[in-house]
Amino acid sequence: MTREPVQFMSHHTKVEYKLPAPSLLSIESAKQLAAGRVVGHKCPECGKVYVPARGYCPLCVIETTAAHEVEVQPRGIVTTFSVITPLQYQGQEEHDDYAQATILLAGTDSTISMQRLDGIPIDDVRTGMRVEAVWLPESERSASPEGAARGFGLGRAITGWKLTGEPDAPVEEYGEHIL
Amino acid sequence: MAERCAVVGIGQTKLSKCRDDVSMAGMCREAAQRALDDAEMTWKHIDAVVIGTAPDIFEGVMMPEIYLADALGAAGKPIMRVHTAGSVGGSTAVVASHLVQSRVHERVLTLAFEKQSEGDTNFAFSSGRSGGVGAGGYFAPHIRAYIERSGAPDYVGPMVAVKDRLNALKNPYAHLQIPDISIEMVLESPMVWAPIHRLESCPTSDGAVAMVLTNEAGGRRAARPPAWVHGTAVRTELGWFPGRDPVNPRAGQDCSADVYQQAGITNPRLELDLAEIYVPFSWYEPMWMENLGFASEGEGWKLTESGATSMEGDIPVNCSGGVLSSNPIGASGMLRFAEAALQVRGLAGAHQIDGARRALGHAYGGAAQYFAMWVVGSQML
Amino acid sequence: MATWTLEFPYRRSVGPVIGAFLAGLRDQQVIGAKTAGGRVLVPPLEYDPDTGEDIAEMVEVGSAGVVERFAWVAEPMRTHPLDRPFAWALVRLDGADTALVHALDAGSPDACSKGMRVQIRWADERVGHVNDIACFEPEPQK
Amino acid sequence: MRDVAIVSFAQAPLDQPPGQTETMMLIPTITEALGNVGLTRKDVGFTCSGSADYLTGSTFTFVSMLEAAGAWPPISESHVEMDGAWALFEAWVRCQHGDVDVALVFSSGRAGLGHDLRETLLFQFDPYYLAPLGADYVSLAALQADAVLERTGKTERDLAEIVVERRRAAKANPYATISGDYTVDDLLAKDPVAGVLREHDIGPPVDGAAAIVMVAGDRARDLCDRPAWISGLDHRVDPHYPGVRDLSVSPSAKLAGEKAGAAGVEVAELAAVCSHEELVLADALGLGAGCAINPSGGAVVGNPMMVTGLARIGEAANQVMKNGKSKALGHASSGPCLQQNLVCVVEGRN
Repeated sequence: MTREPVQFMSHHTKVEYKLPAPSLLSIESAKQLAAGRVVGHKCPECGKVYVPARGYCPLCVIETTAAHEVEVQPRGIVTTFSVITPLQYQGQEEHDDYAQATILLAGTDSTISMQRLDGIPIDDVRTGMRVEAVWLPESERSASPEGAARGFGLGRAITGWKLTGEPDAPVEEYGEHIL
Repeated sequence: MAERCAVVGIGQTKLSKCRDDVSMAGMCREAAQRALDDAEMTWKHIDAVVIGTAPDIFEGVMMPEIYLADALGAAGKPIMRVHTAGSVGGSTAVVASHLVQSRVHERVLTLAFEKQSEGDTNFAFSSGRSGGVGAGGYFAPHIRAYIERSGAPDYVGPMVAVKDRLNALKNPYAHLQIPDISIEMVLESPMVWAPIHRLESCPTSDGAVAMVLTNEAGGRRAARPPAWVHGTAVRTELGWFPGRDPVNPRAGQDCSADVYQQAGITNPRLELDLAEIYVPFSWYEPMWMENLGFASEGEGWKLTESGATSMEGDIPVNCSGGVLSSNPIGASGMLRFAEAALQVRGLAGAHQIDGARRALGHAYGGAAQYFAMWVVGSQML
Repeated sequence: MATWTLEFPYRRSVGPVIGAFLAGLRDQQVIGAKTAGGRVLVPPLEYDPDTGEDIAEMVEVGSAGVVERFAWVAEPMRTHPLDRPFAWALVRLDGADTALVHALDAGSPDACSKGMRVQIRWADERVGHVNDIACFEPEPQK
Repeated sequence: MRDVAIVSFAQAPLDQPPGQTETMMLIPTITEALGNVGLTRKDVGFTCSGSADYLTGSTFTFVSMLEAAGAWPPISESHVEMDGAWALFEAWVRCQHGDVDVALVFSSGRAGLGHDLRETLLFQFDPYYLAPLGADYVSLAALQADAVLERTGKTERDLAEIVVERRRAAKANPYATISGDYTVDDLLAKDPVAGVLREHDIGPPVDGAAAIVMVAGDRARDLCDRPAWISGLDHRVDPHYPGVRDLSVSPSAKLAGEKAGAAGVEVAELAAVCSHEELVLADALGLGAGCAINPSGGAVVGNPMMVTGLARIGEAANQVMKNGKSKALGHASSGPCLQQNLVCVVEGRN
């Protein structure tokens, strides 16, 4: 017999995950950020400074602890960037074009990626720009690590980065830290 | 001394936006059956199966070898699944070749697939969390850094986009078929992730590719000319660390040096007849030409600009149309490996490079941190 | 504890074999697959699980059959087909050589037994999905 | 074949600080496995790992685990989205080439993260019939348990006895999730979860990480007093859909056992996540009365999915390396109702 064929079927999937408890490190980092301080860890072996701290140096593969904490200034250089037209998918909350920058923080060896720029028109964004953090008003900052971007940034106390007004950095100053 | 390995069967599906006529197993089966037919073998001849595919969330099937065992005739046999991000198709072929070279198995079916139309690639990349920028958003800054560093003219990327789409017109399996493609059309397409235009980026595709690999004796009595594996290599580096150079990653340099050394190649541009390289965004052609030693640092774009990488050039790259024309992610790496093998077998059809004797297949993945490569030749090394 | 939900509606192309089965369910018929060796697989698998060969033809089988095994579930999970106590069952439909996994709504474990006759209880709304079979239920005594 | 031996095995402790990531679990575990035999990450010629994205619901989770492997300068490395036992298989194959002497194998998983593994593992099943139906692995295991009890004539009491024994043995294993003295009657007093299976019959899903160091040839003898030589390693799969199989037996485990040379092992560490699976496997692998099964407690006292199989192989190797046994077996499994099975036989040589 002939019947109307079935070509597609819907398979609705849903799993609820419990998020792991925040690590002591992320709690500490969030607390410091809420207080307006940017801290990281300095590897005791190679001396590289990681912000945010990961609790280990991925190059030396040794653990780092509060004993290795250092504070850095909330300013840095845009090492590279992209202008994003957000892809639309289920769960996406971004709709308008925006620039995302990778920033080398002063006094660190680590860049932070996927950072938002504040008050800089998209067409004016360039590499080498010197920027500083734009903070949420202190009263609105949360000392909870929840909602911190996954590994890329510095949580929500810093909403973006604005121009310091200083001349751009020469490429020699950041060329080794594109990523 | 390791056993030799020969590619004696290759099959792929039509690559397209949505293979709405088959199930996931049906799609894989189509490629696998074609590879068996090419090798003049049946399911009974196969000793083991190695599959590769990118993140399980793409299709919503965890560890798909479990469900695909039946379709790949694996009952009573070993089956395993490799996953090394975007390089997975290449890594999977490498693992399969090792099963032969180690003499653990004689005849191995290897297959890679992605059926992206089942789900949503960008949902999967971000695990459904907001703020996902897709692979293009991730790689755009690297591309910008390359352009700034090399001083490459801005038309080089669009040139690659045009060349690979023109090549795709000669490949009946290729997904994108854009006969009127031009630099103007590329430049007029939307700027999705500056500096990447829509037409400088790969599509999302459904598709599968399979190969039958066997040992020296099997290669000698193959039904059709075999491709002999002259070298395989994988390298991985951290995706992020202070001072990392993602534009010209050392893992890629080390991987190519290793595979060339195995194949006895000292000058890849002279000694290889063509390369199938993983280029999901146009600018990765000049970037990888440098990384793979075809050009010195900062000079890769001149190969594209001079036409050296076109089908008429001295080192044709991606005669199949490449990832820019078809991108079933998990399969894309193995497609590069298989297309390289098709060329040295003389079976590439309209996109065949006459007399191709040695070819490179290349795949990369993650944050440009996973690399897999092989060199194949028409003659036993 | 904070949670997050991974939810996605996959849209699966099913191909001719699974498609025939699902189309049959929508029309309250059960279609199986016959292998070259003559084994009738229900639900129809696309390939002979023993040999890896293509299946030979599609055949219609009965919508009632025999319980080969069952496992009583006193507290169903959110993802289970029934929200009251039921049994998972392996049901060999009349004319089939293999068993279908589905839910058996029999009220209590004592009402389930190996070899008992059961029939499909069809879903009210059928769309071409494995859940067009709402569950199995004991076949009325003839 | 080239002689390759397991020379070291390490596991992450059960008790981990809050918010511990898989990477952080792996760093000390890998350091310990290598350090036990005086090696560092720089000595490793090939690295292979196993993990699964769906256990955390994120994409590319294995990429961050590279930071524990030490992937700078670049390393020769691969990953399987399978239990670490298959990573061990891939590494063993790689060691056969002759150019790699030291291989590092590790795996990790967050099965204990709090999601219901029964829901998560629905993704493993065929996406047309079993997964949309919600036929979870415990329910399917209960159907298999019924088949096993029917064939063997054993009862729920026999299953509970297995669990009592394993939990007692696990008292000596600090990595076991559940251990202690229980009575069969206590266990049977609880209501079943599905069919004959009660909570005690099902290995509790937990987080875990483990690492194994594998060394070829004479180098193994230099590094370890009594290496666990891999004398056989094989894996096989059965058809997927449970309704087409005789669930009371495991042809794939039987075949893998034969190919790997399981006959005559003194100890077997089986990845039997449910108690009845031990019966199926012991039968398939021909384990006689003289064979000690799961002296570590096995998977029924804790199931760190993705690590469960690798840890069984590690425990088997420890029986040779540290306990003087001459032939031991480690087993891994994947898929519903023991669909896929891997057998690794290790031997001590004097």
